[in-house]
Amino acid sequence: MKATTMNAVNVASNPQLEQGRSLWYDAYLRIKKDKVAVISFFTICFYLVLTLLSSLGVIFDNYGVVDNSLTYLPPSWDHWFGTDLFGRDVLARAVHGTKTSLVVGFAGTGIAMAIGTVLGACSGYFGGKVDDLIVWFYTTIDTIPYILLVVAFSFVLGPSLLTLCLAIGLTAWVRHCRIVRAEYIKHRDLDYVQGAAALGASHARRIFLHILPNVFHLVLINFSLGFVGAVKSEVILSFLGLGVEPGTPSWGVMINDAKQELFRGVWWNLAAATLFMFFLVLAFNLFTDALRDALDPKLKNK
Amino acid sequence: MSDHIIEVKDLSVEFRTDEGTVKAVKNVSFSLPRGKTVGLVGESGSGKSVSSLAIMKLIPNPPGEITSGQILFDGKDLVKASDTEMRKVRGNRISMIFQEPMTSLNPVFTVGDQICETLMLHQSLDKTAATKKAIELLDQVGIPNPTERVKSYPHEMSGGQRQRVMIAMAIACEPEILIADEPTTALDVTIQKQILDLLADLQKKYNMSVLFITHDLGVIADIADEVIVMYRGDIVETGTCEQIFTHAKHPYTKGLLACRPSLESNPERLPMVSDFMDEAGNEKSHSLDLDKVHKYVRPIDEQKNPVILQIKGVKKHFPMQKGLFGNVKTWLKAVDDVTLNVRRGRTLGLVGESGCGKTTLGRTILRLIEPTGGQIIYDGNDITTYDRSKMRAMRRKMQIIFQDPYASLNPRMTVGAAIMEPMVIHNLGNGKAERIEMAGDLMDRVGLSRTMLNRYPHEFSGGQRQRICIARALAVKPEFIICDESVSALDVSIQAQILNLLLDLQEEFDLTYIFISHDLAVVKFISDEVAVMYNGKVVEMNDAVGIYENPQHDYTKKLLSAIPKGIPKTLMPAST
Amino acid sequence: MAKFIIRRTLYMIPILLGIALITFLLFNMAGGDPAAQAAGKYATAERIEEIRTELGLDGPLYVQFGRHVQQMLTFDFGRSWATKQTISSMITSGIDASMSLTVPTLIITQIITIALALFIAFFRGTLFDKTSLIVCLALLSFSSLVYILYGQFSLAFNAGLFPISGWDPSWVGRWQYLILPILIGVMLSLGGSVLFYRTVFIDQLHQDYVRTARSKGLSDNVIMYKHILRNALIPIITVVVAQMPFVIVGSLLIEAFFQIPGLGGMTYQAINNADFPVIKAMTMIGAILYLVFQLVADILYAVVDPRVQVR
Amino acid sequence: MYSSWRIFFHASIISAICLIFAGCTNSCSQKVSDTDSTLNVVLSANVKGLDPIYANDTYSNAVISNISETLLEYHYLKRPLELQPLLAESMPEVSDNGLTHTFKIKKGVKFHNNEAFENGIGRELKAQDFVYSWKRLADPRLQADGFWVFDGKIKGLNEWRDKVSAGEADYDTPIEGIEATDDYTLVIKLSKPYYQLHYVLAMGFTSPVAKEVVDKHGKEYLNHPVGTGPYKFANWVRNNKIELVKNENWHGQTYPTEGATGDEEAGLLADAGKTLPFNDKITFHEVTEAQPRWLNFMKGNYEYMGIPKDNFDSAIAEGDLTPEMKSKGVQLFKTPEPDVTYVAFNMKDPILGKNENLRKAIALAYDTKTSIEKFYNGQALPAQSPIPPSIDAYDPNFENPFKKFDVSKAKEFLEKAGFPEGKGAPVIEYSALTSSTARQMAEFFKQNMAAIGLQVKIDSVSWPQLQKKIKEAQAQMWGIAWLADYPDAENFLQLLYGPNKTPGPNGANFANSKFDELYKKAAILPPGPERTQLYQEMRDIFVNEMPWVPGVHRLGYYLRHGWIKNFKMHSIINNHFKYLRVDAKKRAELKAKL
Repeated sequence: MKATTMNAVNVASNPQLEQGRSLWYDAYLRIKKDKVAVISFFTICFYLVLTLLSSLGVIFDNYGVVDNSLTYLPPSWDHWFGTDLFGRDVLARAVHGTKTSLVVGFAGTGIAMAIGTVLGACSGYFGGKVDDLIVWFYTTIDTIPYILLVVAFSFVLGPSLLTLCLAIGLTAWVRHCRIVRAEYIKHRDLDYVQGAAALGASHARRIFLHILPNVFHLVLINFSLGFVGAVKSEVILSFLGLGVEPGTPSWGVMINDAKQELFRGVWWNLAAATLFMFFLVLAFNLFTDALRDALDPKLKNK
Repeated sequence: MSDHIIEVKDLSVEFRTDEGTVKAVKNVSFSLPRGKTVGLVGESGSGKSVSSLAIMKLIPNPPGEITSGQILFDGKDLVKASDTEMRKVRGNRISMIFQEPMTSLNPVFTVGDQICETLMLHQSLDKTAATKKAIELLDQVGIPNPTERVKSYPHEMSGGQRQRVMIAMAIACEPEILIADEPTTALDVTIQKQILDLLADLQKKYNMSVLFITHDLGVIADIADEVIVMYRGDIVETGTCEQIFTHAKHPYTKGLLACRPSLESNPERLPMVSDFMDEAGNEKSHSLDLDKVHKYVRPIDEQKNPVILQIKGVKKHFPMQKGLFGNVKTWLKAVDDVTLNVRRGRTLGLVGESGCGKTTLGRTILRLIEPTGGQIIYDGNDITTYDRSKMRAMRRKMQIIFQDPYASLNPRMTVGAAIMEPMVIHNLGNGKAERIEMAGDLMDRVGLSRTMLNRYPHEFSGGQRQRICIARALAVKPEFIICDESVSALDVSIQAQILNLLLDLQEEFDLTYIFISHDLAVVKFISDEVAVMYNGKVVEMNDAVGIYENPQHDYTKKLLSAIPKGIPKTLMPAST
Repeated sequence: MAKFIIRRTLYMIPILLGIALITFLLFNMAGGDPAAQAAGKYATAERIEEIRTELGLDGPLYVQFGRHVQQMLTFDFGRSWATKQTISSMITSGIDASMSLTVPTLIITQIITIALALFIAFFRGTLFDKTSLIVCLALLSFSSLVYILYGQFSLAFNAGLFPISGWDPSWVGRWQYLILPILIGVMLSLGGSVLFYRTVFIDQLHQDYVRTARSKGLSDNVIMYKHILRNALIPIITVVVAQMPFVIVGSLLIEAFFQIPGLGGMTYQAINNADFPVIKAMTMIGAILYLVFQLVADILYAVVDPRVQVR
Repeated sequence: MYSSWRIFFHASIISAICLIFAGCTNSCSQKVSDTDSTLNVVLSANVKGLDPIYANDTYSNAVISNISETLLEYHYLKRPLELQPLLAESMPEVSDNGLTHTFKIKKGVKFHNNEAFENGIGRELKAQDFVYSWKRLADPRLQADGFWVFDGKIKGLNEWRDKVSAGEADYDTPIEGIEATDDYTLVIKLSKPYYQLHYVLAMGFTSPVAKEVVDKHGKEYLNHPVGTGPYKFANWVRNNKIELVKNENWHGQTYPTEGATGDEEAGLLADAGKTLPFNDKITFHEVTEAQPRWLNFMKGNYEYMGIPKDNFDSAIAEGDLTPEMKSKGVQLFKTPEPDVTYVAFNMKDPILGKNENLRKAIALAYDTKTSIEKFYNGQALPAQSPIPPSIDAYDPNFENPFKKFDVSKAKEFLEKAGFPEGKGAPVIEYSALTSSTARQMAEFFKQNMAAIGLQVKIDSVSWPQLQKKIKEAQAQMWGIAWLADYPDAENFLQLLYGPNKTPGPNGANFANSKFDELYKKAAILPPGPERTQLYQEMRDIFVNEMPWVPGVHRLGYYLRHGWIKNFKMHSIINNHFKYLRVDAKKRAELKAKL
């Protein structure tokens, strides 16, 4: 696939302009060569397809079917992961749980990335008063223990999927903001930015058109790190009773219910949720690592 | 014992990269005579550093690998030597110093500790004896009050002093061979001279054989007994220093010698390696008339070159020490009350060592840095106090070209987009197609093919990138360009091409330049008037020839005497 | 040095004010009505009014905020709504339990991770390096709750290797109860730190001074343990200091499941009972510890890295 | 290369060794001594404090009832519950139609030794101690949880309380209603007939405390309790465990000689007549998480374990113990509990409050039988009305017509309510706690309502938030339970008494003038057939209006090991520890096998 870059000058009028190989294309070639990265990428796609199909009701639409006679059936051929307290198929619940985790992961981290990048860029680029204010703000947020901040959010907004995403998003942006700020401080004095200034480019142009593309690879890396953090936080928050609305299938809730089931021998609810979550989180972890090597050559550990 | 202390036979080194294996050194053979200094010269990518690292078997092993050849030292082949054997040789019998003094020493250990480490390792001295020896060594390499400085940390010393520490560390165990990989490239020319003299004395004192690697032929002439010239991984010529400098055989050597601007000659255009050798590497009959040398400086013609830029008493002070509540105690006077005039169509050279404020002055003129005092008057209007929008209009007329070709282009933007950006900002040319046309012309004008507009900066060499920067600067049809060390980062042969290009452009577009550099030879070649800066002040200003022939200020004299003449020792008249 | 400390403490004041503001806003808004809750099953309107005056919740907002800041400075956080105990006594009794869990966990994790990271950094680029990377990432991919639940069930109950839960305040007796929680605590933080330290060591390997050290004939081990480790101390200190507040506040989950009467467990109870004075107190303490340890880190930097002068 | 491998190897070996070594030392050291007769009791929540006036939860009461004693107590074995004197010499004489109660205090009862008393010896309990303690219960500055027992019932007490908060009175000002005529007689005068007084005098709130000790510790008294009970406070590792030791100079009691039918056969009279208490030490373990609680019990670290009602663990296989449990000698103890779970409607709510048919439809659509199987292991009684079994007004064969699970009838009423097949019915919000079980029950309720086309949105809240919502009449519908404070139907019917509306206990804000009439009349009648008739009339009004969907009357559910004797639990009796006996030798044998 030919990576079309953001500002390539591919003009039909004079076709004899050869197509250049952007850094993104180089990175893409490097990732293609890394077997582990390819496998983890396809695992992630598999999860996305799974969510799509399950939310459209194409597969496992029996996740809501309650059959009180089938409570706590051990894994068998017709129920691969057995059934839960309400006799619902655990495998179906786990599959639908993917949707909750993906939503929490993408939405939660998306909010964090947006806030972190914008604030990081402004404080790193402008420095002075703006920098002090933003640094004060994120240091204050960062000093408050993470769990207590999320708890406070959830109490204010009431536990729901939206609150979960907001709570995670509004607390996870600090780490990213710090990294972006450091990068902007480094890049703002480089010659290509000074050159753009000499050409008369405005601040906005320098921030978004010049420095941001050169920092964007960090946004990608932090995004997948944040995703992993968000999925794992959902489990802890469900433990504290601040998870998704009751009835929504979620891995966090399944793991938490195991608190009362493990000692009476009902291990399959815990096993299903843990297994599904393990492969998704592992895939994201591996993909992040491959991404970091491909996009940030100097970190390459050769 | 043959008179050669070390013989390298048929050595080749390969590197595995993303795009397949690269042969950095191709079956190279040479030998080091005992007690002599051998100069290994070549441009970047010629494989000179890799061969020296191969001798010490310091090639980073995952990507690089010695694929063939022998290195015979004291009867043993080092290529086959085991790791433990090599460790006994390194630092003890063969030692090495590197180019970057700033990062070559471990920042968290004192200088003394790092020297003692070698002594205690190879000569099994105990701590006190090793420290005593370290103090002696520091004294030998000319570090003032060594007993004090043995306890200080690398960051508390200047670049020159750190290089002296590196030398002390290298000669601690009186090695038989000292390999110096571009030891003075990163230093100022006055300090470079001291280091070269120091190396020469030490070489005589310990009768070491020195392998001196550099790209600067002037330095080779000063220090080397024999010379080896490398080009793209091959040795193209070897010979005594005198042979190479007076009648070189290989066209590449000839080209290299010719294209180096020297203080004596003042040619119209610098000869280029391509005049002597075509791509394939065989000789071209050149019609170069070396004597096209003119000593005069272009006369000032009041109509054609009026004064368009006046700098009156410009100051730029950086706060150094902040008190408890932010009140500044001491200032660094980077630019201290500089007054200059620049005439249209002519080039003012600004020369001085690092830290003399020349770059800060350049950036202050363009108001990339806000001046703390004085006036900048361009074409009659005082732009010191212009606000952003007024300044934007002025920016069309004034442009800048930076030193580091790799950092001055946005890696994520195609070359075409980079050149067209100024057009977009100042909305020159209507419509995209016309702008591409203009960009294409600019690419041709700077000697690059217009079909490469869609390519990215990392796909070009250093020289090509600098050409793209020039094209970008020309996009707004400026009247005045500041070249801030624009050629310092390039190889000598590429330097010549860029300098010639700048001169051609000046003629064609009647451009005015301020050319900032630390290399007096280059400044003398390209500029009409030259100003010498020292500690933020302009100590002397004269036309290019005058500065060289009768320097007034003793700093200028000191600067001139420190520059390597490029004439082999044996031919130097005894007087100087 | 003194000037540096004064300047840093001055810098802390706006942060502390920020914390006070945010905790006050969040927890008072989220607070729920303490009077209604304290009045219990048989509440009547007057009882609630009486409690409101008793707890001082009837004053205007800025008065309450004043008292909130005053509480913060004097460390007297009043009494918990749920248990009516004085919060400062709850904290002092909880600290030593939390620390005896988290301090050994931190020390053991650091020893193992540094040794492991150095070892892996050695074999960088080889197959061993790749597999150890995947193993570390796999360790990270399990939720901490799964480690605790399954760890307690299999190791403590089925295998009977460790006591299931419990506590003995005597300094000798408590260790038998702490073995399994510490083991799980180490497992939780092992994956992440090994990866981070491995990157730090590999970064140092690319520095110029390593090439100089090799050219002096030093063996790889000396380079690794003397030169690289010393330079790697700075990022290591940053990570360790960043974890210190958690060392004091204790691990919430482990203490809840292993019945360790530490600050973490106390916070968990406070969250369940929406006992906001305790949550506010814990937030305040966590925040102040974070700032104190930041200062300690800066001083440590100056000790470890001579380039950093403490001006 | 080699040596760094060595260093890593050593580091991991050392840490592995010391972990395993410590691990095995503790497991081998678990040999169980067969002489120590400590009673290990597990509580499923943290004890708040040990001050009687704040003891409003079962866990704090369990500990406090061993330290301080009350005037009266329930007979351990007799069912239905019967009061008997404890600190009182004999049952009180009641005069001028129930308004004056005179108690004779038992002589020779001593407080525990404490340095607050002169030369550390516990002084004798006097009638004046009761006067002081009950003033302390009413002191507005202390905001006692238990003040409701006397609020508005004792002559002059409320006036005294208002004067104290106005600063015009203190502990010396006498109160007309509570008077110690001499050291051993205590006279209580009521402002209006209050037959629940005797039950209330058996509650922990009213136990006497020594003035000297309270003055010494002030607000910290809750950490240094001193009483006259069989056990003394030893130490407390906060949020972990509380240890009580036997009180040597306790005024003494003997094990009851007769009990209810069936006690003889159950071996509950084996220790009849023996002096109490049997165990030297009690250790209360505060374990909030279900998993460690269960695992420790199955290892025999606790003698018995009550399954908490609010988050019922449904941990046992259908109906009875799993064979595996039985093989370990674990026995099951079930006892009917005077409680009721119910789904309350907020009568002020525009939709539910006005629409009686809708409430009845919801009641009919709720499948109580399945909920009992799922959440109570088939071990609960479907509740027909607020009045639970083992209470005088309970009629076992009363059938609440709207409690029979009948989907078609429910749809009928839904249609009558104006929402045929649920069309047009707004989404009703059901508030439920965040614990796993409460959430599962809410999901079950939602599924039941969906069956008849009613949309239910579950709003999961924490306990304090739920209380706040109920007290501010914000909640539409919520699941909750009520456990009797004393064995009298009044304790349940007061939940529907008009004037008790929010923020009082009548969360549903049920207001029916006829019902309130009957309630006031019954309040001044002594227990007897006449009062039972009034209670049943109130029950019929309840059935007609259905402000609640009555859920179940839960069974007290206890699992106990073979080595705990005299085990008979009742949720209202909480000073039962003095009757329990641990057979240490048998414990050593059985525990080794677990």
